[in-house]
This record gives sequence, C-alpha cells and structure tokens, in this order.
Amino acid sequence: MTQQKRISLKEAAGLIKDGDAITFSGFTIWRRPFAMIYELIRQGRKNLHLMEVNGGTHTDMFAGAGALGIWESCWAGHELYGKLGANVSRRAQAGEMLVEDYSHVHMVCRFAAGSMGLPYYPTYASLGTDILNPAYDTLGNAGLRDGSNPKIPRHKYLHATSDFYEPSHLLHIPAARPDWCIVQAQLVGEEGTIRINGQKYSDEEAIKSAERVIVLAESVVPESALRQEPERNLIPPYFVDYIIEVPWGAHPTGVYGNYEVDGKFINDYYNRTKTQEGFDAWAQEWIYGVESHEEYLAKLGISRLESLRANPMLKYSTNVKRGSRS
Amino acid sequence: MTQQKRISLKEAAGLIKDGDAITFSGFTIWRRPFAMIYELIRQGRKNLHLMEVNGGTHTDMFAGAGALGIWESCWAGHELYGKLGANVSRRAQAGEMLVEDYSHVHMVCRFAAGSMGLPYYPTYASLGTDILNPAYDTLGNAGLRDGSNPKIPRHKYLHATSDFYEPSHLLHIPAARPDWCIVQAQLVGEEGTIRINGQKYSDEEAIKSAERVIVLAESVVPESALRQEPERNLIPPYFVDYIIEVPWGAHPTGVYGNYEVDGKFINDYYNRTKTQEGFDAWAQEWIYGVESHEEYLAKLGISRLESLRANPMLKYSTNVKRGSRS
Amino acid sequence: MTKLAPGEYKTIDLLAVAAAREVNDRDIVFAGTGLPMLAILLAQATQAPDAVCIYEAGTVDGRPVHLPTSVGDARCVYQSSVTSGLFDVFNQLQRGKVDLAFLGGAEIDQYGNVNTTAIGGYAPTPKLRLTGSGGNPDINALAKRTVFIMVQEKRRFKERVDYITSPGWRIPRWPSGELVHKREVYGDKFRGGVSAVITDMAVFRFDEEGIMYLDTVHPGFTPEDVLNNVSFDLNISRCRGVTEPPTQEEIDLLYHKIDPEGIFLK
Amino acid sequence: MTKLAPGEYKTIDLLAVAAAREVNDRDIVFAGTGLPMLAILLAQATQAPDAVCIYEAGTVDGRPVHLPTSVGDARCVYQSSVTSGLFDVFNQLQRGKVDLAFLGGAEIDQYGNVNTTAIGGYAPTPKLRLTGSGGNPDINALAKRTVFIMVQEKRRFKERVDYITSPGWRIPRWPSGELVHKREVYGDKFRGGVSAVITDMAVFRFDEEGIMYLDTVHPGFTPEDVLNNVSFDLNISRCRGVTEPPTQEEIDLLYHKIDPEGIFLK
Repeated sequence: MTQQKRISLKEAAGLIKDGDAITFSGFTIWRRPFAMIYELIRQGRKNLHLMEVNGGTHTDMFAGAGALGIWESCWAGHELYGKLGANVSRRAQAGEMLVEDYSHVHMVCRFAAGSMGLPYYPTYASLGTDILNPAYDTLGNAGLRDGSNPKIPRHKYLHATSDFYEPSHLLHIPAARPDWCIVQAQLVGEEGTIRINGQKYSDEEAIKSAERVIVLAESVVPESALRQEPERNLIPPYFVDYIIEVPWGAHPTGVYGNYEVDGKFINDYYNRTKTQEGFDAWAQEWIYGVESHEEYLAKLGISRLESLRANPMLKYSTNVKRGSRS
Repeated sequence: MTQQKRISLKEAAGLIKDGDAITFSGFTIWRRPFAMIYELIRQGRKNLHLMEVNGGTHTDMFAGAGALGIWESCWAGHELYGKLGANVSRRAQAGEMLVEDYSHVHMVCRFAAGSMGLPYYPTYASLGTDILNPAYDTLGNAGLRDGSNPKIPRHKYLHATSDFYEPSHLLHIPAARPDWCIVQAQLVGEEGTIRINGQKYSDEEAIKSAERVIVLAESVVPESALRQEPERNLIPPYFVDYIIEVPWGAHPTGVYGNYEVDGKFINDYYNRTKTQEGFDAWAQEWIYGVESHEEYLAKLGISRLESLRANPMLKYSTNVKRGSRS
Repeated sequence: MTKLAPGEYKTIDLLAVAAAREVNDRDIVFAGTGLPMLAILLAQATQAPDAVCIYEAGTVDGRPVHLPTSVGDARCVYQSSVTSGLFDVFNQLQRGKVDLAFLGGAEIDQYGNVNTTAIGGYAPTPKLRLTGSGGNPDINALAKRTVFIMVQEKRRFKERVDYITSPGWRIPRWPSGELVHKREVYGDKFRGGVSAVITDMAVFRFDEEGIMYLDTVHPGFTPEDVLNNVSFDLNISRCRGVTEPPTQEEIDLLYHKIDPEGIFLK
Repeated sequence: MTKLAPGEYKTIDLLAVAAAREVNDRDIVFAGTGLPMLAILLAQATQAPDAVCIYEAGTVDGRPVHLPTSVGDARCVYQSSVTSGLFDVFNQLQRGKVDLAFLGGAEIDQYGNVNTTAIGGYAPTPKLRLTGSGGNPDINALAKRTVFIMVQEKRRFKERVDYITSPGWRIPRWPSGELVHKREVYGDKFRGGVSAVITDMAVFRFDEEGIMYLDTVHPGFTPEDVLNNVSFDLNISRCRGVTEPPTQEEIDLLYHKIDPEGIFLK
C-alpha cells in the first residue's frame, strides 16, 4: 500500500556520513551497487568503516580513493581480472587503513548474528590459523576495542567450549551491525519487497544486519507481481528505507539474468591503478570526471553494454568474449 | 545422474527401530507424512524419541498408540479441530511418556544448530519462564542427561553472557540430532532434489539435522525440471536416503497447492479419542484395520478427497466447507 | 448472512474490535490463529492500512482473500511479501522488528504471566496437561507490545499462575527463581511487554510496577462483576469507564469481508 | 581449436588432470575459481560422474553448459539442484557434508600450512599484502580431504609460512600459539586435512606425522629438481615415480568440452 521513499543517487549518497559503517550486496565482482559506490567516492566520503563478507573491485576503489578508515573482511581482488586489490595492498602496507582479517565463514557468521539480533555466532571454522593470533588483532592493537565505538566489538573473537554432546572447542564471532547496507537487486516492488534472482550470496544477512537499507534496483516493478510468487522474494518492505531505480547500476560487476561482469573494464582498472598516480588518473576519467550514472553509461557506450546483456534463458551473456578461443 | 533409492512404505517404516529419535516435516496440521506415521503405528513401533519443532494430530496419535518414550517439543493440538492433544495429555498426566518442554524458538534453535553442525544455538527467547525452571528438567530428573544417550544432551540448556557489545544475558539451546527425518514434500526429483512449495515451516532445519532422511513425495518428477528453477528448491539429493511416491500421503493434514486439511476427519478423531478406549477403537478403524495407504484412500473415498483438492491458482480448496456460513 | 440486528453484536465481535484498536498504523504484528487474525485484518481494513502481519509458520504481510484457519494455512501465503519459514520470522522477531503481538492463554496472573502448559503442578506429572507454549513466550518476550485475549473466569485470573509459560512484568530469574522486573532479566533485549489483556468482560492494563489494573469494562458489566471473576486483589480505581462498542462498519467488515464463511464468527 | 599435437600437453593440463584424479565418485566437492573448476568438471566427465560440486557463493551440484569464470558467476546456477547463498553452503560444510576441496595458496610449509594473506610480517603492517583468506581456511578446516594446487618455487615452499591463513597438519593452539596436531585443535570436529599438493613439478602428500613428502614427479622432472625448489628438508624417499600424464581423452575433454572458449586453458 505505502510506496517506499524514492530518492536520487546523489541524495542517497549524501545520507551516508564520513565514518559510517557500511556493507554491500553481492559477491566479489557480482552485483555490487557501483552507481552508489562511484557517487560516494565522487562526494569525497572519508574514513568509512567497510565491513563485508568479501571484497572486490569496489573495495579496491574505495582504498584507492582513500575513503576507508577500517576494512573488516576476508578477501579483496578482482577474480580472473586482477590478482589482488593493489590499492588495498598499498594502503594496508603503508598503514593508511586498518585491515581486520577474518575468514569467509567468520564474516558470514558476523552478518548472520547481526541479522538475527544475536551478539555473536558460534562456529568451528578456521581454528588453528593466524586469523586468531592474539597479536594480530588490528582494531585491538589500535586501541579501538574499548566499547566506545558501537560498531566495534570488545573482542575480535572469543573461545568457547561445549559439553552438551562431545567435549568441543569452538569460537564466538561478534555480530556485524553496519549503519548502512547498500544493495543492487534485480527486482524491487513499489512497496519495497526485494527479489534477488540467482545466487543470493550473503545478501539476506547483510541487509537484515544493517540499521538502514538503500536498494538500487535494475527494475522497480508492481508489488503485486512480485507477490504472486512470494517464495522467490528475499526481503519484506519494512527492511528497506530507500529505493532508486538504477539499470546497469552494478557495472562493471555482473547481475544474474541482467548482464555480465565487464572483465575488460575491471582488468583495465587493475592494470592502470597499481600506483596511486595511476589510480588518480583512472578515477579522474571514470569517477570524478563523470557527473552522473547516465553520463557513465553514455561513456561506456551502447555496444559495450549490449555485449554484456544476458541471454534471457541462460541468464548470462553469450556475446561477450571471455577466453582466447571465444 | 544417480536415481535415489526407491522403497515401499512398509520397508521404509521397517528401517526405523524402537527407541530411534525421529522428527517430521510440516507444521501442526500441515504437511505431516501421515502415510508413514500410520505405518509406524501399524508396525507397533514403541519407545520412540520424538523431537519436533511443534506437534500436532500425529503426535497425539503416537501418544495414543503408546509409541512415544520421550517427546521434546513446545505444542501439541489440532488447531481449530480439537483444543488439545488429549492422548498426549492423558499419557503425560499418567507419567507414561516423558515430556520435555521448550519454547517454539528454542525448538527451532535446536534444529538450526543440528542442521549447521553446531552443538548449541544462542537465543534470547523465553527468558524468565518456567521452561527454564531447573526443577522442570524432565530428562534430567529422569537421570537421562549422563551422556550415555547420544540423542540427549548433558544439559537442557545453559546460561551464557556476552560483552561483545552491550552486556547481555542469553541462552545456549542444545542441538537436535534425530536419527530420522521423515518428510512429506510436494515435489521430489528422481535424483532426490526436494522442492517445498508455500511455507517451508522448519523443514530445512529438520531435514539437515537428521542422520537419515525419508521423503514421501506427492509427485516424483524429472530432476531436470526442478533444476530449471534451482532457487525454488530446498534440499539437494545427498541429504535424501529414500524416496517414496505417496500422493495424499499427508492426509488428514494439508499440503499447500495439493490439498486442504481434512478438518472434519481431525475433529472426529479428537472427539472420539479422548479416552484410551476411544483411541483404540478409532485406531482399529483407521490404522490397524487398514492394510495400506491405498486402502486408506479407498476408505476415505473419492468425493471426500476431491473436496479437499486445492484450486491450482489459489493453492487451497475452494470446495471444502470451513465455517457455519460456507 | 449475519443474523445480527443493526447495533447488535456478540462478545467475540467486541473482542476482535477491541483488539484491532490496539494496532497502530505501520505496526509489524505477529498474529496467531483465531481472534488475532480477525483483529489484524480488521485493523488493516480500518485505522491501520499499512500494518504488517507476520504469521509464525513463515509468511510476511500476506493479503489473504479467504480467512486462514491456522498460521500454517495455505491461505496465509496469498500476496505475501515473503513466504519463508519459522527460522526467518523468529529471527526477525529477535532482531527487534515486531511491534505488537496478539496472544492467548489459559491462566494469567496479576503480573501478566501466562500459563498454557500445565495446571496443578508440573513435575513429575501435571494434573492437567495443556497444549504447551508454542511461540507464545518467545513472541511475548521479544515483541515491543503484546495483547492477550482470554476468557474471564475466576480460576483463570490468579494471584500466581501454576506454570509461567509466557513472561509478564515480574518473572523468575534463574537459577534462583527470584521474581524480578522483566527489564532485569532481558537487559539490553528488554523492549516492553504485556500492554493489554482483553477478555469477554473487560480490558486490563499494567501500571508502572507491572501490576494489572482494570482499564475499561465492556457494555453491560460493572467493575464489581470483574472483581468477582478474578482471584486476586485487582485495582479497579483507574477504570476509565466502558469499552467502546463495535461500530456497524466494524461489524459489517467482520461478517461480510473478513469472515464471511463463519469460521470464527459462527 | 587446441594447437596441441596428439600426446602433447601443457603443464596446466597436467595439473587439472592430476587434481581430477583425486576425486572419488559420489564425493561432495567444494571447488573454487580456475583450475579447481577444470578438475571437478573433468572428474565428472571421467571416473566420478556422480561427484557433486558446491561453489561457495551458493550453488549446489550445478551442471554448467558454459565454464564459469568465478564461483559467483551466473553460469554456476545452470541446472543446479539448489541455488542459495553462502550461509547455506558453509553450514553444510560445518555439518560435515564436504568430502573434498580444491584450494590454492601463495606459500605452503612442510606441515601443509598455507599463506594467502601477507608476506613479510603482519602487524602493524605487512611487507606485501595478499588477497586474504577467502574461504580457504574454513573449507580446509572442515572438509574431509583437501588438495592444494600451487606453483613450485623455492620461496613458496617454506620451513614455516609467514602467516598461517589455512590450517595444515600442525597448527597453533591459541592463545599460546604452541604448534600441535590438527586433531588436538579440532577435537570432535577433526575430519582430516591436506591430502595432496599438486604443483607444476610434482605431487606431494603427508606422512603419519603430518609432514610433507614427495609422492610423484611430473614427466621431465627429477626428485632433485623438486629438492632445488623447496626451502626445507623434503623427504623424497617415498617417491613412487612419475605422475601419470594426461590421456588424449582427458586433453580432448579439457579443450573441447570443458573449456572450449580458452578461458583458463589459453
């Protein structure tokens, strides 16, 4: 019945403040809300606390732009299109951002706990690794685990034991409770119901753990149409604060059923941004020098976008060149 | 590629032994695998350890038949069609079965933990109730929490605290790890993929927590057909040990999209089985005196079943009489 | 279809109407089988069009065209936003998303503690075994406000219930069992508690100490009638008068739109 | 399409084939991007038709008709049994459902500990920051067997890795950091561990003490070549000989059926 609040990309990005804790939909280089990521960088956001199940090209861009104060995750790279996040590495090596390492399961546990209103989540994953080395507690070493920041737990993790059944040793991993989750979704209803097609990655946990949620939709559709198959929907309207219709909003990452990862674009980014000077030049060309998402799409050009468009039955592009023989 | 093992109802019921820990698909009076439940009673199974998120008509029948040694759950009744499980109450009052009370969330936590390979699950639910009264630990009072039964945890629950964020007091609820989960599903693929339409209740947790799984399917369908929409499927084949095609296998409970709850049947059961003599007579008529599921359906008759059949678009029957004015 | 004359109503109608009025627009409401379903549907049809209903079997914001007879009913799914299962909706509850819930009980005490488990002792065996808790204590614990709908009988309104299935305002802190304010047990997860009890005779609320008092009596009853049907020292001094009776519009909605088949409204 | 003459193969082909041979029929296999995808698809096309592949982004038993380029790829979904997300598949892993996993790393030590996080210290800042763990340590911890596919270089095969991202056979027990057998750390959740390491030069396995030894050398290499490319005291006494080279059928499957586009097999 109620229409959800519609807003522009620029307005939405303006709601997110320096220092806020944020997370995103998607997985590595899939379904990341790039239109918003570009806009946050364009608006010069600083000192962001990025907590995410895994990173990707967007993480590296934030690092390149000097937008990150803290990054808590398990991985940053570009999959096939760049062997590591060179800007993340450069900033981390220089001590210009704090990196808190967890494992992939740990990060899922963090968002699962947040999404369920729990302070921690138990797991057996990654026992016996340096992720748990007490000397490698980055936020603790920086004096940030004193309880004064509501987004930073007092412990990186805690040991736990159980004797309910076999005597057992496990971990408690603290909840993630980001201020914002920014989502790129295929379909959002006018009232805010979110449908994600294909793999859900860790979107449900990311969205439900956040205090506020902004959704960039490939298409905003009639609510009643989504509700004809409610088993396919992921999130009800009351988790969603703002909706923006942004087709191609995840480019250069891919969206199941809509478009392919733009591997050439990401590989070009990777090759050109290994130095700070390289990053600055690339960002001038593709972020700071571009006024809006519409201008960005125009700059990419229709034939590039069309080559990425998914085959409607296969759900991925059959036109994009992927290998040496295709 | 592999076909899952097909088996008869009688063979499948024969695999379940006296004393085994079992659980079921469904919710109260919806999607319970009655064809198997009747067969287990018919075969005279005793001392079963029934652990379930909630009970229903089937729980009461097992109680009436004297098949339960231990029942761990939060509720037994017949929804609109009978105000309580009279056989459960009678047996519990007589001390003829052990009843361990948890709350609904606690029971979901138990199966969630079991399904995730965790020994316990944390929750805030139902603090400050007599469910947690140390004097009301039924299995503990019976001396069964000594670790000798692998299905009975050493504690009914444990208190826990957290200082990751706000100081916080919560509970650890032990995993459920049944020997068997018996499921009534709408659709199962030839290889064993399970699709549940409509509400999933706690089927995913029940199935994944069990050591072995038997699925009664309204229809066994081509695996590839289910795999055209893998987002709609709940369980992959390697969780499934046996498949039996049993249309109407949940009667008198309902199956979303297939058929309605047979409220008249359940209400008749409730009214006739408040005494043990009444139960015995009812069971002679509908369980012991019936040779097979086919004979049971014949006894119900085609017009009764047709009145229950779901409208294919609405997913429920529009022919069944439900109220005083319908 | 209804045989009621204009202005006439049955007790169950008044219960549904009184419960519906507890719903604020945009509330996220957990509702169980029966009267709670009538109440939330009536609220959505009147003052709270944007209230959202969650059924604990796993549907969120369904818009049924035929009244469900239980929360597991296929009818709950129709035009819902999300259809999932118990783990999802209970996690949302624990996450703090639920504003209001409608619940019931066999016994209640002056602190709002409710029993749906056993009468006459518990261990080793009860005198009378009831249905058990269901989600009652979970929802009551973690929703911001709850409303109980019950039958008014002396034996049901007790100084102390035989078994605390669902937590009121003063509840045991285990392992000692000492009765303390709910806030002390729930700590940072304390969000509120029992806000109203609606019976066939009256509406009750709870004071700052978490003690039940009489708020309004239904038309045709006096505070004394109520006093004769509770077995503890009920405060009637704050009684605001008579419960607002159903309007004709509400009755019409209940009998013609919400329960035309006569499932709960016979 | 392939420019290989009959009987000819590239190193990457041998790696894919050697990895594929580690798969038993009906194994449930976690596979990551790249060579692991070639290996599981080749295994399914040869000796393990009923092996099941799980991709950690959330697909179970997909039957892709076009090779995925990452585990998040839309191509993973095609004809999968279940498409869900990370929480589901990682919970299945912890539940004990995963028999085998293919993993990679930048550094490995004699105990099979692997580093994908940082070279040259860690705190306060590393000399070289790598990608980080991903699911490597989780999968390696909780699968029954794992196979690592790596590049053979002296600097990568170390006495002790700079940072233990992924747990081998002797790992730190925190908080002390004392190195103990994996069984002691995982207790009842101990299910096995690193079973093989496959490089461009050889296949390694682990003895009863959890120490790496040389199992086979690839055609064209000697145990001494391998010794020259590890920086610890490698046991070569158990070397069984030469790694079985790819068959023509395997090469044809790889180049014509599995990666006809030349994504990983350029």
